[in-house]
Amino acid sequence: MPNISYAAALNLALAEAMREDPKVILLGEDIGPLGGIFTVTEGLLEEFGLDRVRETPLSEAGFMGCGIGLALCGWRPVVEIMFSDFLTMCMDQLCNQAAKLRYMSGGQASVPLTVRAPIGARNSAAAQHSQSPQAWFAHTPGLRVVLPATPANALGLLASAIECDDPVVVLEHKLLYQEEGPVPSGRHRVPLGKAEVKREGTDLTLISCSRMTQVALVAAEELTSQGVAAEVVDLRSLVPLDRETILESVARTRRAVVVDEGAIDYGITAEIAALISAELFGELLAPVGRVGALATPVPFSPPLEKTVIPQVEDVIAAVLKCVPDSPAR
Amino acid sequence: MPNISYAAALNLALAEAMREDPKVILLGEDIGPLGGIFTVTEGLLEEFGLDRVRETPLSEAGFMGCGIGLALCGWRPVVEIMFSDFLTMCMDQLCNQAAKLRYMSGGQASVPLTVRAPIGARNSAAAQHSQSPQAWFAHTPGLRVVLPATPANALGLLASAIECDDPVVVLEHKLLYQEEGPVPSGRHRVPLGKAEVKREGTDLTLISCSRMTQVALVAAEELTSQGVAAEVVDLRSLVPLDRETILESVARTRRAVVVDEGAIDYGITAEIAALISAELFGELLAPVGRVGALATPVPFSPPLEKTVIPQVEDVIAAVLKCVPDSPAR
Amino acid sequence: MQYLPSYRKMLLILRFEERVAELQRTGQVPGFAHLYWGQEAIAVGICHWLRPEDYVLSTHRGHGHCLAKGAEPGRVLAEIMGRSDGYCRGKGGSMHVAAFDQGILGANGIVAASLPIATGVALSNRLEGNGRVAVAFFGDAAVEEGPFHESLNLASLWDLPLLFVCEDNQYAISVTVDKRQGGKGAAAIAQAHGLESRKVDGNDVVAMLDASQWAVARARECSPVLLECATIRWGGHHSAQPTRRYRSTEELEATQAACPIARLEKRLIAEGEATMEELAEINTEIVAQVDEAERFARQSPFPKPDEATQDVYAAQEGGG
Amino acid sequence: MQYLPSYRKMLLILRFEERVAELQRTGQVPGFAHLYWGQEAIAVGICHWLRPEDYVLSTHRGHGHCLAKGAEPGRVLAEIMGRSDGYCRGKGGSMHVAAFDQGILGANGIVAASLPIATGVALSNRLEGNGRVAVAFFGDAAVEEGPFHESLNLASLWDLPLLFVCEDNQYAISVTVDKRQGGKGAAAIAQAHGLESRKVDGNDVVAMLDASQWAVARARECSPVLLECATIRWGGHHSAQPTRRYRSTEELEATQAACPIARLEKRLIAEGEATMEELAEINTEIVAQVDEAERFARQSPFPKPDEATQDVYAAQEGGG
Ligand SMILES: Cc1ncc(C[n+]2csc(CCOP(=O)(O)OP(=O)(O)O)c2C)c(N)n1
Ligand SMILES: Cc1ncc(C[n+]2csc(CCOP(=O)(O)OP(=O)(O)O)c2C)c(N)n1
Ligand SMILES: [Mg+2]
Ligand SMILES: [Mg+2]
Repeated sequence: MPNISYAAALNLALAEAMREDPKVILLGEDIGPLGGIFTVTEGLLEEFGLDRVRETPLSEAGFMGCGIGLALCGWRPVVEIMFSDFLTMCMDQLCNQAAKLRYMSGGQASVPLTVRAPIGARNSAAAQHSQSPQAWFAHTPGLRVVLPATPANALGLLASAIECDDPVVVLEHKLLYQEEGPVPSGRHRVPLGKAEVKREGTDLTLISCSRMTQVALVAAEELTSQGVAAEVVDLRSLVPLDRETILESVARTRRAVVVDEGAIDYGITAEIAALISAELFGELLAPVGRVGALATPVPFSPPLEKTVIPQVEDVIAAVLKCVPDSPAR
Repeated sequence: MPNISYAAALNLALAEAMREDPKVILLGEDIGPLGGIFTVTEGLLEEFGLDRVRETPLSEAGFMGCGIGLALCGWRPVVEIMFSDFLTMCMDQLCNQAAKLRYMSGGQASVPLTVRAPIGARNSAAAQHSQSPQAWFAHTPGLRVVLPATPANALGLLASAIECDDPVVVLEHKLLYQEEGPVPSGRHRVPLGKAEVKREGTDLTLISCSRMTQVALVAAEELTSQGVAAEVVDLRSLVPLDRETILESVARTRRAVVVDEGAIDYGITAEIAALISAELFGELLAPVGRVGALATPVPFSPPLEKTVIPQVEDVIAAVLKCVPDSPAR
Repeated sequence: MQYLPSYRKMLLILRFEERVAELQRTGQVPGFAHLYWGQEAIAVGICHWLRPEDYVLSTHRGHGHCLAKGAEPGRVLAEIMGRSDGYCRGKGGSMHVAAFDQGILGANGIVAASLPIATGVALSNRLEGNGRVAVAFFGDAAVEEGPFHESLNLASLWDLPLLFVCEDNQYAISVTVDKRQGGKGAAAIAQAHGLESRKVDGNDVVAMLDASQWAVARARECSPVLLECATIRWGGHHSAQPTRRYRSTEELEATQAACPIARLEKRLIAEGEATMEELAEINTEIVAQVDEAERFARQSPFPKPDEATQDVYAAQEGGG
Repeated sequence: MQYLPSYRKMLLILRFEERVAELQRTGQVPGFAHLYWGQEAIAVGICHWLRPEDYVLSTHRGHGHCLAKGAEPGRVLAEIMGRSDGYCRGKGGSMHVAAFDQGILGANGIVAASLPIATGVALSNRLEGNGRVAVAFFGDAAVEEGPFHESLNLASLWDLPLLFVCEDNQYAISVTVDKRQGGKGAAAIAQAHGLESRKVDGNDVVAMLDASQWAVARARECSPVLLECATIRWGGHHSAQPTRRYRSTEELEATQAACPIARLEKRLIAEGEATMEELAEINTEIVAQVDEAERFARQSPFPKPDEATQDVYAAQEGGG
């Protein structure tokens, strides 16, 4: 398995999809000669030409709608929104149109649209370039939502998203783009709606997505020295949600902490915590822990950004609250 | 206490605020001679004139931004968005600008903006005129979110929202506008962030907001015949959330069902259920129940709409699941 | 040119909308229906030049576009009545009628929202070189929304086979256009974006047919065009809305006087294309067609409750 | 007219931006800074005619607007460096600098987002009859966004004391304007919306001062105006962005040749308004001013972690 970066894996998914299916077409800002501001579309213009690697004006509502129209006509557009924060500029197209057209038309419409957008805080990009708005889209029926945490999942989830006949929001993390990892050679698909157990453990399950899965893995590693064996479940998809894998794991460990980079209140962690608490009622050894960003806009200055965004220490602290009697303490 | 309709109560709150404070100004579509499509601004143009009851073009992003600019200059704008579904047209202004300006400016900016918008399914308005998107805004740090369920709370919450120095999203329910109820005469304020116990009970707490509080009250009444004494807590505010009142009630009843009209997945009920499950861990007699709209766009045809939107029977069923051993069964 | 075919279509729309209004009054139509009556000449003029494989994107006031483009009245009415034989199996209703088999990609409940979608449909046509055009109908108020502007630019930039049709009936619900727009109108804005545009009397089907022929042809040559069609909204914003707060009786009376159908009738008779008797006969036929549509819709069952969770996602299990 | 004051301000902006670039290279500036160098004549030309109580709304490329409007270089730099003596106490950074006491209502990280806000500020001025104007600066790419269009219409409809300043530097990150716009540009679109507009050489501060005098005066009379200012972006989109993928060396060299400051220098000497020595002296003063700003910013502490939860809501307890 070759080691490649998350950005390269996304690039590979796009290139392979475009080679296999002439109906795959890209729309977005700066995706041409520049190759996208996070390098994900590098080289694609050269291989596939201006028609299929289509740079757009600064008109998020306009070109999101354009992608929907293409999708209605049988294309498989992949729309890049440069930062997920700018999805606010096209919420109607995404949430009132793409998400609902199949339903409102009684099944006549199919919207095989993939929307890619980076989430997350990185390098003091401040409040309008650092959000993790996954909860908004997970709460929008008709959208599927996936968040890869590794290069292999980036490749496999994006490939599956493009093949999916529904609109799929693929939220990528800015701090992961340059991270490298092994990627299966040959055809690789990750099914939408399947979580992945990234690490096995017996004392507690850490449930997370996107970069927080990497944070959870580091925390789990450090926790071994405190005598805690944490399992790590990477959700990968928020919609559909893999309830089985989550519940199977927590049924074994009987303790869970959910970690997400979105603002904590009314965020992703609430749904997962509520699910576990209800389904495993009476079987848990501790309340489900929740770790998320503080409920503030994301601040600019580095010490403030660090305070707001969940860190490894925050995850460890939440775990230790659930496992107060861990042998090493 | 005179009996007036919810719409009339909102109208009264606006009129009183405008009389008291010349900086209160209204912006929105059809709020002038027509009086708003739900009659909330009736008579205000006549009393306050064109400058302060300002009909706008169909430009939700434009006039939401206009409201923000006015707010920055010391006005107290109340922006009406005709249906909450259309907030998608101005998500950037609301969630990236209004919500963040105080923070990003380090406290220099103050955005005393009130946004009014109707939620909820009513009379087969279909997928783009029936949403209950409160979870999106509750998940946006910097916004306050309130949902009145009665005329008195409509009056008191809107009055408080207008006086608040932060952006407040007031979500009104279309099916409540014509509902009548008692309203205190004289000055009336409902503090933002305080829930209300609408009905006392000992067996279980129903927690809800907006029209679902009325549904919960009907369910609670019907449940008496099944021997279940349900308490009903009307949240009124989602942000700030009155954790104390919720937890105090459920600590007594030891059972809870949360009811909301938003799509169930990743919705409001998740946050409340997660909160209760964690804070009252080990003290609950049953898992926290959740009742919400099915995770679909809202369909047009009446039997489908009824299936998707929570009904009294759904609440009763969820309660009985929590109280399987109620005496009368 | 023969105008009788257009007359038939216009009359079908009018009689259809009258029936919808009546069915709503008697509780057979859930929700509100925004009626197209009075504006028939626009849809009919444009669609006259469209091929079956061309695309139409519509608005909340979309029944007329659907019928003019070729949708079956019975299935449109069944949809408006929330029945399972409706084009959208009752899930869409009046504001979301779509008939994909007729190239009708959907009415839309969000003002201006179909315009960006239309750019994608037109781009598809262009990339496939299939010679089809896309037509986006919209009201005068859509001109105030950002997506209108973004769509004009995309069409202009990419030379899309796209025809923008602005139906200027002066109103957005209760507010007249002079209270909403400070500029020179849709046609002028389109020109600033590099599109060709024309203004046309949208209540004169002869003028509409003429302008539309040009416009559809230009669009088909991948030169995007905007037509600004002056028309009049009869009555309220939707079938159940009273207008007394914002429209005088005189104004309302004048609207009916501008009826494009009555106008065409005079011309047909004057030019000898038809006699009064022939027109009466056509009317009888059309009423029978609408009767049949109503019969079809009424006998269609309401969808079953469990259909509510179908069609959210492509494969049922995908819903999560 | 005397041009030395404008020269000083332009030079301050240039030296300031050079310092920011240097501080970023050496790791003192978190994140990215979009530099205003090369575009100085626009902000300086406009702000020359503004009163302290007038308002400015800015963009991601906003340092120049702030300095031209009167913000303190030290507090701007402290903000850019994330320090607690920054105007926004380190919460905003380069893309969100605001100085409310100077009428600077904020840079903005969302392209075109400040335009609707500017309409509200201008409406406030109009309603209060306070004689103030609001100026919204924005780049050529903002012209493609819906809110631009909506804001033009609002300004036109309500006769707002609002000046739109389009800084057309031809680029949005890597994409030139001809690949993004099909129309006739911001000035033409503004006219279609009923605004007056002019195109001006934004690299010539003499032309900018002239056009701005007219524009600010018209705006003050509640006749909204748009100026389309042609300029050039030096280097990359932000201080750390390489341009080799999309900009040739020749093109980059030409940008510096168009430097508005060098151009004004020639004129000052030619017209005898200043000698080389005087200009050198001014330069020394300005460098000292920037040194002082850096000193101020460097000595300012980073905010304390617990400040992260302050200023989300008006009253701390309101946060829920
Ligand atoms: C974005 C948005 N804003 C507001 C509305 C509410 N609304 C529905 S139709 C309408 C008036 C539209 O006027 P126009 O576009 O001229 O079409 P007409 O009704 O006159 O045919 C309004 C305000 C909406 N559906 N979508
Ligand atoms: C709505 C939105 N879309 C995209 C971006 C990303 N972005 C930031 S600046 C920029 C280019 C803007 O170009 P222009 O408006 O011409 O200003 P310039 O950078 O040339 O000064 C882009 C695409 C953004 N910030 N906001
Ligand atoms: Mg109209
Ligand atoms: Mg530019």
